[in-house]
Formats: sequence, structure tokens, C-alpha cells
Amino acid sequence: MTPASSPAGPDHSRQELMVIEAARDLRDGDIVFVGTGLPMLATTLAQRTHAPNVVMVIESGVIAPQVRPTPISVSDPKVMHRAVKLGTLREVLGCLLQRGMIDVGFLGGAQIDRFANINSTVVGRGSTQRRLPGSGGANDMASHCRRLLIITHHERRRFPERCDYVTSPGFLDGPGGRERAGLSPDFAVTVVTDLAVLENDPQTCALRIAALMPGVTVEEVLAATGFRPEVAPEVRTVAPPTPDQLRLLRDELDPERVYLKAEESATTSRR
Amino acid sequence: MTPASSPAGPDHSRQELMVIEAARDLRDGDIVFVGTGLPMLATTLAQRTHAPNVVMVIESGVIAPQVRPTPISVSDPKVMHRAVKLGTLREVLGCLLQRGMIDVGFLGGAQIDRFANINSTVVGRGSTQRRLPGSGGANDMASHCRRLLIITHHERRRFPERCDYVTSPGFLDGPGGRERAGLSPDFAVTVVTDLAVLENDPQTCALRIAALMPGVTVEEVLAATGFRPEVAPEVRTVAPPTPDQLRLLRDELDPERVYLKAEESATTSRR
Amino acid sequence: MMSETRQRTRDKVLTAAEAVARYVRPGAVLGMGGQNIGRCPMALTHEIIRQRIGRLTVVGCNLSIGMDQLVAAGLVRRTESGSGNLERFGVTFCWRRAIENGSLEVEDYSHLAMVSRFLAGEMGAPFMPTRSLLGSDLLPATGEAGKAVVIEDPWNPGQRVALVPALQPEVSIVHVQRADPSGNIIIEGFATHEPEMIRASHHVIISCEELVSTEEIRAHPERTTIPFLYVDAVVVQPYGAYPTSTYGHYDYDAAHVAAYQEAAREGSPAVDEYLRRYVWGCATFDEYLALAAGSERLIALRRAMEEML
Amino acid sequence: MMSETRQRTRDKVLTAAEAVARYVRPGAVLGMGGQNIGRCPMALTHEIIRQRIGRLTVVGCNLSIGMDQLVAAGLVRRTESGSGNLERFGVTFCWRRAIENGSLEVEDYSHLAMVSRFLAGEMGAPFMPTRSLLGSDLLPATGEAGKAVVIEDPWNPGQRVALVPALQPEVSIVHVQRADPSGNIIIEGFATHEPEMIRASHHVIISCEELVSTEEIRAHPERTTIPFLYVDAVVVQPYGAYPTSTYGHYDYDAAHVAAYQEAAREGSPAVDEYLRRYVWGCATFDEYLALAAGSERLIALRRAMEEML
Repeated sequence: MTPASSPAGPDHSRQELMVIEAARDLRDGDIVFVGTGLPMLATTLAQRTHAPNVVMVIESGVIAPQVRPTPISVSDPKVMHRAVKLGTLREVLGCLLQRGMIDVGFLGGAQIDRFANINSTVVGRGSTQRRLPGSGGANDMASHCRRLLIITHHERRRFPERCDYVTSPGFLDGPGGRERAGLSPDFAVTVVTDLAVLENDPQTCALRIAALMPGVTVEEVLAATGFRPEVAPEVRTVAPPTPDQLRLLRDELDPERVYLKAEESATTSRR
Repeated sequence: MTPASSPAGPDHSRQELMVIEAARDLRDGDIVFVGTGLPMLATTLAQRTHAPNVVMVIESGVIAPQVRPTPISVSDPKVMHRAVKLGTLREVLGCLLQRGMIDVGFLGGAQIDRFANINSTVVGRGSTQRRLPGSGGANDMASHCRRLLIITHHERRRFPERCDYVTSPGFLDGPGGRERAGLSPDFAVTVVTDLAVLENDPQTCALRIAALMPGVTVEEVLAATGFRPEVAPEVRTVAPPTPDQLRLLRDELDPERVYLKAEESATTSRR
Repeated sequence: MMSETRQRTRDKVLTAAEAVARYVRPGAVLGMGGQNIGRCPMALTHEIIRQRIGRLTVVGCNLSIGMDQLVAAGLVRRTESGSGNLERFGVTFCWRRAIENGSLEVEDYSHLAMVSRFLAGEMGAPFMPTRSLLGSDLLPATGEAGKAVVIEDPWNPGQRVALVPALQPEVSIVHVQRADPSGNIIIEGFATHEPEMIRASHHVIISCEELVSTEEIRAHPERTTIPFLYVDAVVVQPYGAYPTSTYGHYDYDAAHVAAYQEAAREGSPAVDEYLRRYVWGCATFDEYLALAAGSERLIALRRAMEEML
Repeated sequence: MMSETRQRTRDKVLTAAEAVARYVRPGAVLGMGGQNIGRCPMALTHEIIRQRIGRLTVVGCNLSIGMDQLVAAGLVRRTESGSGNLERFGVTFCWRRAIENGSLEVEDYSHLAMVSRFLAGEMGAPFMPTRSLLGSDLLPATGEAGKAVVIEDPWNPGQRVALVPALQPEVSIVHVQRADPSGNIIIEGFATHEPEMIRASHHVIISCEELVSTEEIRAHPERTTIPFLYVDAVVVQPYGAYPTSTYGHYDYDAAHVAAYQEAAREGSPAVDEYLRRYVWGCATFDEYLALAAGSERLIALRRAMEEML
């Protein structure tokens, strides 16, 4: 069942491959709602490779910028460089996102559960409770985007059976959950981790293993996942980076290694 | 009961005095929602005389312009001259008017009834029905201004007991009518005509005769009014114009006699 | 869904004939830009008349000379608006006649109620609350959800508030000062209901006085009124709002507006003759401009605007 | 009513100390401009801390370093927002600690839900519909009108929609690029939730990089973001958003943001020491700028912005 896999060589890190794999998921012409961090690296990488017409939209009111390396905030002047419009949060979250004009949104979160619900508000209960930044635009993205892309480190505690708090709706309680809540059912989720790519099963809505990072086994993924994901009928292995992808990422998109040095914490890659 | 009155001399027309009397009703600092025609002449006259800090707001999105003579439309470039902001209809009708920030609104209409309801939509019934321009911003002004000012020609058919169609709410069916409908009761109406000044009775809400144009009797007003207005306890006579007011009006505000030549029809002075 | 097929190419420059043929279909809900005698999308309106695209529902805040000419041409089934008039130049006479003789359906709102409907449309919200309409005959007597409904404010029991339904025109036509080939647009001066209407629409055709480069747009991103994402077609048409004015470019032509109004007031056959002569008789809007105004008059209107600012 | 007493004079220029003393009262609902590390109203925030005006309810979309310092100073009773964080620099640590130890009430919304509340506030509407929140734990479980309610869309029976209540802050503080003495303001670059929040507020204090003349405002009326009618006080304070950035003027100071975050993460006594040194220890914001940055650093931040654009 486990496909042939090549071990990750010393020529790239798993983190780099996560960004590259997420970039591959963007189609030319997609209108992408993105924050900073690894999602922005993935989006700019897509623009510089197979998807030059990807349009970036950033919550603070920035539309179609030509981002300069390497912004660390949605209000960083680097994300505003040569935008076609600098507007308002309402124009972006209301008139584009809720209006139904965004194809893909990038999200992060401290917890992602079986049905792709996301928690960025509070983890734990009672005295061990840890407060997180809250929704920001995340709930809005999950409510109104047609596709969600999540880049995250693969750890058991990040993938519980059920989130402690649902900040952003995935498929809620499963098939029909979104319609019952009043949300559009035209929705799909892809989670790219350092171990695998998870996607929602179109029938059950649950996240399942769709691809493995080179050298990773299904068993390793299951061991690092708090719920037990199904395995897609044809699990592929994530293709290795091309030299061009690596060069762009390292030399042009994050030359100072602001994000590529180490995996980000959930709070900073989240928007 | 009828106060002493001096006949209108040849030195000014009744139309001019209507404009001047309406101007007197504006207080310094008032934020005034105004269209073109006689209301705009009255507002600019107030600005040039006793109320220099009157702020004009115009539906098409114009805020605090220094109007050039003589605009004939709310979209006329002459109303936009040196505005502090040229914005949108939403900003003006929503964020100023409905937000409760407008002190005075100028309205016109084909019919004004006993309770100061106004019709600018359709007059008559069945085959004699005559279609008018509709509400425009009039319903919004009547719904959200604290004071309404109406300048109109005094004719029986213009002052029916009840409007054929209530485009803009005055006091609706009388005391408590606005609250019952969901509107603010903080509301007053003044109607300046070529014969008299009508104001709502604070108790009954009905329009009553508050002042007479020079040389006009209460009987003349009653004869020209479709409903029977009460007469206020102390009816004053409208003061004659000062030479300065007349000069400003004739030489600076409407030098081409676009509006001052003849009384306007209801449809054109209406906004 | 309509919005799925929005134009995503970066060069959207088309002729008026191409743009109208591609995006305005018979029976469409057509959003109209402009107000009274300001920035009415006349070049695009003439093209719709030239192509005789009918059964339209025309929507806007103030509907003016453009809507009246569409009615005169027999292309309008229904209007939804806050008003129909040209202020000092009178009402929209063909519209009035069509309502009075029963050949046109009309749904009356206030201007704020119409803007609120476009606001709901652009926000992807199903309706918008307003305290306009309450108590007036603009509010339907029945509680059925149609033109508007009244509910109780959940936060202030006993307080009534009206809800008006979202309006998303199938296609809107708007004349602006500047646009780039990809459809980034700059509206100078007053903007009426256009930003909300444009963003609410499934398709948008823009005509503009000047085509500017995308470089120029990116150099001043805070001046862009509407980003290219909402726009399907850009038609370059100087004087495209004539005989109405375009702020910063030219004044309205009172004589020609009055000439149309005279024909419109008279009705058939005067107004048919107007359309035959000035619309169907002209292969392009430039032909119309030459016939109706001529270059001297057009230059004078430009000077009049310059003097005014 | 608050809105009745809006400042109507034409010269609204005050010092930060005067403006805050006049318009921010203990217990107020305080609207915060800015986002993350962009254009946070730091000069006005420091002044509130200096005057120790407490029991505040702080509202905004993203609440950031300004809110966190108010919390650190013990002046905040409650927040209503979409998030509290500084992105790459971490969360708002004092806020987090105060929530975790129960000393701060918090009402969580999404950013769109907060903007929708300000939109309702600026429109004079009692609430705003949204399809955000639905299905999530941000939506309260009970149907009671508080944080939000769910109703059925009257035009699409069976379709649920959330209503969020209007929010009209008693006073908002916003730092902008330019303003004139009467309070016409120009926001350059991104504007986040500020236009809606400003127009929704009963009182507004603006700090600005540059004071411009009303003549200059009137020369380009389409560039005015907010007309003077909404503004009560104008405080001229160059670098008034430091250590956050002001688009077109200067970049953020990563070192100083990080220094605050280190103190904030540590909590007492480090963060008290920060406030003592940089806020209570400085009579004015200019003193703080000299102490925290110095003119060379400030010039370097200005250059960094110039290079970026």
C-alpha cells in the first residue's frame, strides 16, 4: 500500500518541500487570500513558476501586490509594493471574500481536526488553557473560500479528533455540516505537512492521506496524527523540488531566511 | 387675529422672499442636506450672511463644497467646486444621513399633507394618474433628518388632507406615528410658501400657520390650502429682505436668473 | 454561476460593440452608472440600443437619460430605482409615459435603499437593514419577502427595521475617467452608487475617457477606485458620457440634453426620430459626437470644465 | 446623546494631552486604529497610559501593541476584536496573560464580523448580516441577542444568516499621514477597518504625520479619506505610530517591537519597567522617540520606507 519513496536528501529541507508542494496546488489565475510566512512564500513561488497570473489578496486591504522579500506582517510595507489597489479590510474580507470571489485561502492553526475544522482561539481546558490570537480573518476565509490550503508541522497534538474550539469551519460534523450551518458546500481542504499531504475525502469529508513526503511511511503519518485518517486509494509521493524552485525560494523569496530557517509556530504562520 | 401686513412692494418678488425666509431658518453650524434650485440658493445665502459655518452635503457624494452659481443638478460640476470631499452616495445617505449627523434637509414634493407627509411619486388615481420622479433621497431625508425645510408654491392641490402616496414620512398619522413606524420622533417640519410659513404644532403634529408673507391674510392662506390648518397663537409677518440679501441673491447666487425668474415646478425643486 | 465566468485575462480592451454583444443579453438585469446629468454611460447605452437588446430590467439609484433612451427604444421591461429624472431638465418622460400606459413595471425604492441593496450585493450578504422606507408607501403593506420586509431589531425589542434584498446586476455599465487595460479603474470626483454597484455585479463593462498603463495604476495604488477583479471589458471612448458631464474632463451640453428632453416629452414620432438620427443612424459613438456636437462644441465643453475647477 | 456634542469648530488642533483629556473618559469604549505593525496610534495610546484612564473596553479588528500596552498598564476591562497579535513578533502577551488569569473579559469575532459591526455603526443600522461565524464556536450557542443571532433569510427560507450588532465606539484613536486643522484626513496606503470605525464613532482623535492646509484638501477632494465632520481633535505628531510603520513615511522598528515583546512575554516586572521607562518616564511622545530610537534611527526608518516604494 505504501508507495516507493526516496529519502529526503541533503539538497532540500522538508520545510522547503512543504512550501513547494503548496505552491503546486495553486492554479494559474487563482485569486488567493494569503497572509505572510510560508503561505506567502508558496504563493509568490507559484507566481514565479507555473502560475504567473495568481492574484494575491491580503487582509489589510492590499490587492495584487508585487511583494518584496520578505514581509513579516500583513501590514508590512513589503506586502504593499506596487499593488493595484491599497484599500480597506471591508473591501477585501467583504467585497471579495464573502462576495465569493476568492478561490483559495491559506490558513494555519494550532489544531486541525478530522473534519478539517481549525482552532486558533484557545487550546486546552481549565487551568491548562492557552489563549491564542483568535480568528483574525481565518473564520472568514474558511467560511467563504472555495479551497483552503494549510501548511503546518505534523504533530499529534495538532491533529486531534475534535478541536477544543472551532474558530474556522471545515466540514464541521461531517457530510452536510456546512449546509446545515448556512455555509456553502462548495469547499475543499488540503493540508500540507512535513510528513504528508492530507485532503478531504469527497464522500466522508474527513481528512485522509493523499500523498507522502519522500521517505515517509503511512505508519509514521498515523503515529503523528491524533485522529486516524483513512488512506486515499492511490497515495502518491510528493515530487522533489526542481533546482529552479529551490533557487527562487532561497535566493529571491526568502534570501534572509526569515521563514525558511525553521518551522514557524502556529501563531505566526496563521492569519 | 390677522397681524398687520405690508404689501409686497415692487422691490422684491415673493419667490425671493421665500428663499430669504428659508435661509433665515438655518442656524450657524447646521449640517444641511440640500439639492439644487431654491433650497441651494437659500443655503448659500445663509452661508453668505448669518450662518457662515453651514455645511452643505449633496446626495451625489459632495461634502462642504463652495458652490459656484448656478448648479442645476446634484451631479452638476458647479456643486462640486472646492468640496472637502467628493465621495459616494453611501457615504452621504448612509454614513451621514442615516447615521443621524444631518441637522436639516430640504425637500420638495407635489403634495404635502396635514401631517407633513410628502408625495413625489404619483398623483391622482386610475386614468388620471400622473407619475412623478419618485423618492430619490427624499424618503431618506424625511426618515433621518431632525428638521425638514420645504419651499413650495402655495396651491390647494399641493396641500391635500392626505397625500395620494406617501413617499416621504412627515408625522404619518399624527402624534406617535413616527415612533410606531420605527422612525425617530425628534423631528420638525417648516414649509415656506409664497403665502405663509407653516410649521408643525408640537402637540398635534399638524401643520399650522406660523407666519404670513407681507400683505397676505390668513383667509387667503386657508383658501389656498386643501386641508384646514390651525393658526399658531402668535402669527408673525415675514420680515422683508435686506438690501444685502437681495443683492447677494440676484447678483451673486443666481446672476443668470436660472431659478429666480419663475417659481419652479415641484419636480425640479425636489430632491 | 455567473461570477464563475468573470473575465480573467489581463487585456480587456474591446470596442463598445464587442463588449455589449458579449456581456449584455436580452432579459438581463442591467445596472446603470451615472446620475442625472453626470457621467451617464451614454456610449454603452447607445450600443445596447443599436444592438436592440431587449426585455431589460434597468436598475440604479437615479435613472436618467440613458435609461429613458432605452425605454424609448422599447428595450425595457422593468426598472428598480430611487428616481427617474434629469432635475432641471424635467423627468424622464419616456419612462413616465411607459409607466402611465402600463407598458413598464416599476419598483420604487429610496436612493439609500437602492444603495443598501447594492451594498448587500457587494458584501455577499442576502439583505441590508435600513430605517428608510418605514411608515411610507414605499414599504409594501404585506409582510411577504419581496421588495422589503420589516423585522424587529433583536437588540432593541419593539424597534422596527426594514430589510431590503441584495441586488447583484447581471451586468453593469459605467463611464469613468481612467482605466487600464486589465480593468483597474479610477473614478474622479463624485462616485454616486457606482462602487457598490460595480462590486455587486456579475459582469461589468467600463467605458473610459483615457486608457492608462498598469504601471501608472501601480504607482498610485491608493487612487484606484475599483481593482480589475470586478471588470470584464474596457471600452476607450472619449466623451463617452456626452451629453452628460464627466468631472474633470467636460461639462454637460445643456442644449443637447434639452433637445432630447423635448423629443422625449413629445413622444412618438419625435423621440423615434431622435433615436433614428442619433443612435441607429450612427455606426459608432464618435459619429454621434460629430453629428450632435462637433469638435468645436466638444472643445468648448472641455474648456467650461477647466474653468470651473 | 454623544453625537450631539461632536466638535464643530474649524480649528481642532490640540496636543495629545489635551485631546485625550477631553475625549477619553474612564470606562469608555475605545476604538483602535492600525493593524499589527502598521500605523498603530502609539502617541495617543501612550497619552492614555500617561493619564491612566482606566476601565476601557478596547475594540478593533486586529488589536496589537497599543492594546497590549494598555492592558499592561492595567487600564483595560474588556476587548472586542477579531485577534490580538503582532504576527511574526508573537501574540499580544499581556492580553493573553490577562485572559488566562481571568482579569480581562474578551469577546471574540472574526475580522469581517468586526468590520461588519463598524459598518452597521457608520450606517446608523442596528446590525449587519454576515455568513461568517456560522457553524463555528465564535457563534454563541443560545439564540439570545448578544454577541450575534442567527435568523432565516426571508428571501431564501431555510437559509441561515448571522446578524452582528452595530458597534459605535465612544471615541476612536487613529494615526494617519495627513490632516488639516478642521479634521479632514487622508489615509495613504492600506486603510484596514479605519474608515468604517471612524465614521461609526461618537468622537475621534486623529494624530497625523503632517498638518496640511484646508486649501490643499479642497484642491484634491477625491483624495480625502474622511471629511472633518467625524473628527473632534487633530494632534500633530510625526512618527506618531513608532515603533510601527506609517506607509509612505517610515518602516517599523523591528528591534524596538521585539524589545517590547520580550518584556511583554516576561510580564511583571519587565513590562512595568518598560512602561515606566518609555511611557510614564517621558513627558511627551517626542521624548519617547528620542529615548527609544534617536534621530539617526528615525531617519534610517524613513529611508527604509523610501527605498521600498
